[in-house]
Amino acid sequence: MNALIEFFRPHLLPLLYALVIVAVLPLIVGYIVLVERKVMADMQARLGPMRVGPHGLLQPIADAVKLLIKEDIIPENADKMLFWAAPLISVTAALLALAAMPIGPKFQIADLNIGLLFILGISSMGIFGIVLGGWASNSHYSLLGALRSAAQLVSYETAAGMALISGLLLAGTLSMHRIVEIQAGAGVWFMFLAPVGFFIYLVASIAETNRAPFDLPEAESELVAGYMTEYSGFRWSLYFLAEYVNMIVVGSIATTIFLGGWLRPFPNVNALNFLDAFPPLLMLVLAGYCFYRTPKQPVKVQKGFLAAVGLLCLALAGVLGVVLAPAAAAFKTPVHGTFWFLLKVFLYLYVFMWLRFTLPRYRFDQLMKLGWHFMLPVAIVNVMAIAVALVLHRPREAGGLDWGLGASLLVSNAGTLIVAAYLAAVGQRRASPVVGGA
Amino acid sequence: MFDKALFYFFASLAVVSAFLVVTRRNAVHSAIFLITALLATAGIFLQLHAEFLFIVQIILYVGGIMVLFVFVIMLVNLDVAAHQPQFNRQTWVASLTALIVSGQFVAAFYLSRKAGSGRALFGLPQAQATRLDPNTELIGLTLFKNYMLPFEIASILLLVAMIGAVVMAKRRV
Amino acid sequence: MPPAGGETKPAAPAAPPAAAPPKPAAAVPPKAPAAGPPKEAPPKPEPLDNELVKRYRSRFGNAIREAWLDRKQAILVVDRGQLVEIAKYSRDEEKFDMLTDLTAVDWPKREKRFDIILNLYSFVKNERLRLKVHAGENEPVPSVTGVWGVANWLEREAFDMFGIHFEGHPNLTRILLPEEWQGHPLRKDYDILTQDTAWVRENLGIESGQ
Amino acid sequence: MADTRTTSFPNVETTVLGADEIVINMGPQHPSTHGVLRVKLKLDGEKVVNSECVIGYLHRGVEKIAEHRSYQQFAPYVDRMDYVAAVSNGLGYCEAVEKLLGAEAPPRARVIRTILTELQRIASHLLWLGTHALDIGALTPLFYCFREREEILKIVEKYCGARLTTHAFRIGGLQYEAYDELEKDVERFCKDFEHKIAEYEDLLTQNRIWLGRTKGIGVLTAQQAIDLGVTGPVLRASGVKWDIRKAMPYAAYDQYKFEIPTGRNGDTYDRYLVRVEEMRQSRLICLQAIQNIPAGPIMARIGKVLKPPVGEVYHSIEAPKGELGYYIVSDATIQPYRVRIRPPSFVNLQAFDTMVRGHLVADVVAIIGTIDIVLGEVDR
Repeated sequence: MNALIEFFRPHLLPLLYALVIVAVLPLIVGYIVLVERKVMADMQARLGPMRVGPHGLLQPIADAVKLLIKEDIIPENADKMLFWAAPLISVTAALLALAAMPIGPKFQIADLNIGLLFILGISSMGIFGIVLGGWASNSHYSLLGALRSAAQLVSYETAAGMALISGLLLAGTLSMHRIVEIQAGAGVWFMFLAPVGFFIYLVASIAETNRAPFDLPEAESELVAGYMTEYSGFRWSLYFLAEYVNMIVVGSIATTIFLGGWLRPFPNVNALNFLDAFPPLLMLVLAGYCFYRTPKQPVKVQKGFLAAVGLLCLALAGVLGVVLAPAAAAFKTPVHGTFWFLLKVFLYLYVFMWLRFTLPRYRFDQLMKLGWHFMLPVAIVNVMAIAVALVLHRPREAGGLDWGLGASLLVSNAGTLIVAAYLAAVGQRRASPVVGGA
Repeated sequence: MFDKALFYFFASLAVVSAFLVVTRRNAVHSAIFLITALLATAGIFLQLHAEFLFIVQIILYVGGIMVLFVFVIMLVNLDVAAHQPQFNRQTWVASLTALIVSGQFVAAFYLSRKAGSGRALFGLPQAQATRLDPNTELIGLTLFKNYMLPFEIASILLLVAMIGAVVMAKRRV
Repeated sequence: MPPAGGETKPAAPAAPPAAAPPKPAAAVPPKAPAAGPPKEAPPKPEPLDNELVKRYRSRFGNAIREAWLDRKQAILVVDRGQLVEIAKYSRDEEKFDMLTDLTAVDWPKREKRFDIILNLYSFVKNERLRLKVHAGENEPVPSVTGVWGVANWLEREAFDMFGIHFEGHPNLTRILLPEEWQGHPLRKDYDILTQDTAWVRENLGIESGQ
Repeated sequence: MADTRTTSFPNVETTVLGADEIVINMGPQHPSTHGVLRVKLKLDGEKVVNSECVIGYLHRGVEKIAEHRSYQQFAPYVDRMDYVAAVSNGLGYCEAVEKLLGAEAPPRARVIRTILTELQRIASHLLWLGTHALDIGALTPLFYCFREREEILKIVEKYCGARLTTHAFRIGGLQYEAYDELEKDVERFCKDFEHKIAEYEDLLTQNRIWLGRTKGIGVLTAQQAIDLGVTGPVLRASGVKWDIRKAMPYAAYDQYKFEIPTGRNGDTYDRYLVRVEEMRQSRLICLQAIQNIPAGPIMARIGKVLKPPVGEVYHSIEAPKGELGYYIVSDATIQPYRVRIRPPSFVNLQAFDTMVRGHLVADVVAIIGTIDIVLGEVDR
């Protein structure tokens, strides 16, 4: 018995984190959907959900309840076991990938020395959920949708992986925690050292998560809802959860590798320390807005709810403010780090939404062509260019940065861009229209 | 104790699902059990602190090869195969071979146990009991320094195979 | 054959439901509904004999039966047998390059009950010309699909609605109504009581068949 | 063809591998066939070998109904054909009957008719643009387009009380006098609308994905277009500069200055550009028309009971979708002897097969959208 306790002791904190993530993530996903609908409504001159709760704040809960009590339909000729297991595979893979994600300097379940590889490997297993679900549904739409999704996922994963390697080369480690620390040491986010890599990853990750303008497996008018066509209720919501968790995962990867993870903007510039006041101020503004809107709510319950949301924001502002005090300096980095990390992930996802409501959809062959004829070659050239730059100006310690290295990285990125422009031009001259435009 | 429990769990999972791979009639189910077997093996790698092998096993075999496998299985109509008898005249030959191979394994296992901790079987150096700490780096160094030539030869071989596959698959240019 | 409309009905489906043919609620007493007054040929407001008609006449002679102007619109009645040649000539020589419309009118009391009407338009001259062909109940009309591609669906529609057979049409099947439908709705002797009730009962499950 | 007809219309009949040619069925219940159009596609891999449109699901026998209604009674029926451009349908019918009667609407009525018809053209093009963009995957233009369409519908509603099937005009002129602020409303709309078109164009015109999805897709040469009797924006996009408003002016179009936009390549992109430019021109016509609405009566003296003299007439107008023609035969009774409606959608849809051959399945949706059909008019 004692042995068991001893065995578990070092794992207590990670277990707690895991519980928090698994418990809170569905809620976060629900609210991301709400935010997405609100953003969409705002871009389309509408209001979006307004009925359930003040400003539709309870809409995700209502949606969740609706999904859970929906009838669970399994097609008669479906492969029952796989139909049942497929969404679970998707969700498990998506959630597992978060295990190695450094959400804050202390808020990380496990800092693996193969961190990034682990995340990529585990999240790539989500394909099985899609492919098997599509196959098990015993429907042509589902199967074709699943195959398309999987083909798309696999093709863009190569480009995304290559783009990440440019970040890895700069960091010299696979550990997610170390990568952020090295960015802190270098005093610059890798996005500025490998901008081409970052943008390739941005586009590839949109395609990988099947989002517009690459959302054809699901929204292509021929395929109804792709692999999810036959799913309903709870199982459908599992797929939905997996999809959004995957978005969070790619957002977190991008944040960690390219956007400095939990670091504040310009972490090493003391003149900009006033940025530390930003998190509590943001929360204060949110709280103020809630209190401002409270009296305007029509129903008493809604007033109360909005006031409660305001109080919550106020409390968060308090926490974020208190840790600024010199006495609580030990807590400052973890708390603020988590805040910055989440903010960056959210901004990353905001770009996803923004693109979704702005762009039309690619055709499948155009999508594949973009992936294989443009993104992948550019990503490979990018990796080679950065490797050459690093060999020419080997930094003294990992992640160390000097002007020579900066200049050669600049040259290598410019070279990559020239190759990209050339590829785009060649692609356009080919018979079928438009390739490219990263 | 917990380690041992985990090991036996992974090991039995691997053996059972490997058995199921052979016996399932539905090709997709077989593929899934193959995936399970591979994952269980990856778990054992992880227990040996070989993180890199663990993740390479997952990325390459599970995430790469098996996805293609499942693709092909789904595209090719295997309904017919599911209804054909799968145990045919080769059964006896196959069982005999399996028996011999497992006999060899048992013998090797037994011999190495008997030989004690100092000497290993066939004069091979025994693996260190301690954990090889930065084993990702070690693998990288080994591959790209000590075994550079074989590694490159293997790479070229794979490249040739890949190009060959492309050429054969591309009927119309 | 039974004349138009609602008379000479066998007593069987007496007292038809509300949808009986014309009877608008208005006080205006309608005349005998369908079969109009045609005196075997429609009246000709103004006979036409301009350059265009002269060219047609000199080329096709008697194949141009009549020509007149109705509300300033030129109408040429042409011989059925030479329709395709006349159509080709109109397109190539007279530059009536677009067939705007092809349709038919049913005059059940006439000896040749159908008027097939081709509405031509010339981009060069900015002019319209209407060709008319007479055809009897079972007389095939040459198809002009070879001259204007647009005639394909228009002729199918005329076949569907009137039962006019177009000879040489690549795919003369019903276009708007179901394949198995009986009868041709735009004929004057077709109305809601004579429509294909069996099909409606079978396929739509409506008891009355209407 | 005709061998796969089943009662349940499964949406994909045969599939995937093993056969060289597959038949795929789209519709009649399908989100992007714009109604109850059913398309059977024969595919070689992903390429369309040929196609067949199965129509008639919305057939109501409008032409037969006409023979049993008086001239005035039939007028509301035409609104139900192209129900997104009801005003234009009504204009065509009223003018055709007037021509048959030898009457003419008074100048005031004709100017107001022109204003409303042009507004309706903008509304119809807006609906097309929104849904077409949605088919190709752009979500947002739909809402923008509907926002402006709403303004137009409000004006129409203020004028005649109805939004969709308006029955706005009467044979011989107008039933209703224009309401007081009509000019002001139209002017306000036109002033705003200029920037709104720029908004749509910002989202689409130079967008590389939009270009990729529309350029070179569904090409129709001028020769093919004329042969297939295609009219309206589709014909103009193929480079034929022909518009009935200019060629044979009706209503009050001869008084206004406007351009006929044409395309060069006859592809989906050119049709998009032509329609967007047409909205601009319609806006200009409206602005000119409200400058000077002549005073005077709004109804010609044609009597209560219409008995046109024996004879026939063909009259066509430039509806938003193309040439909308009415061929009416009168036997001097109060009911038309025959009303033939020449529907632009029906004729244009015939060109679908020519446009779609050799393209990918994914382009079918774009091509259906670009023809701008309304099934109510195709099937009548």
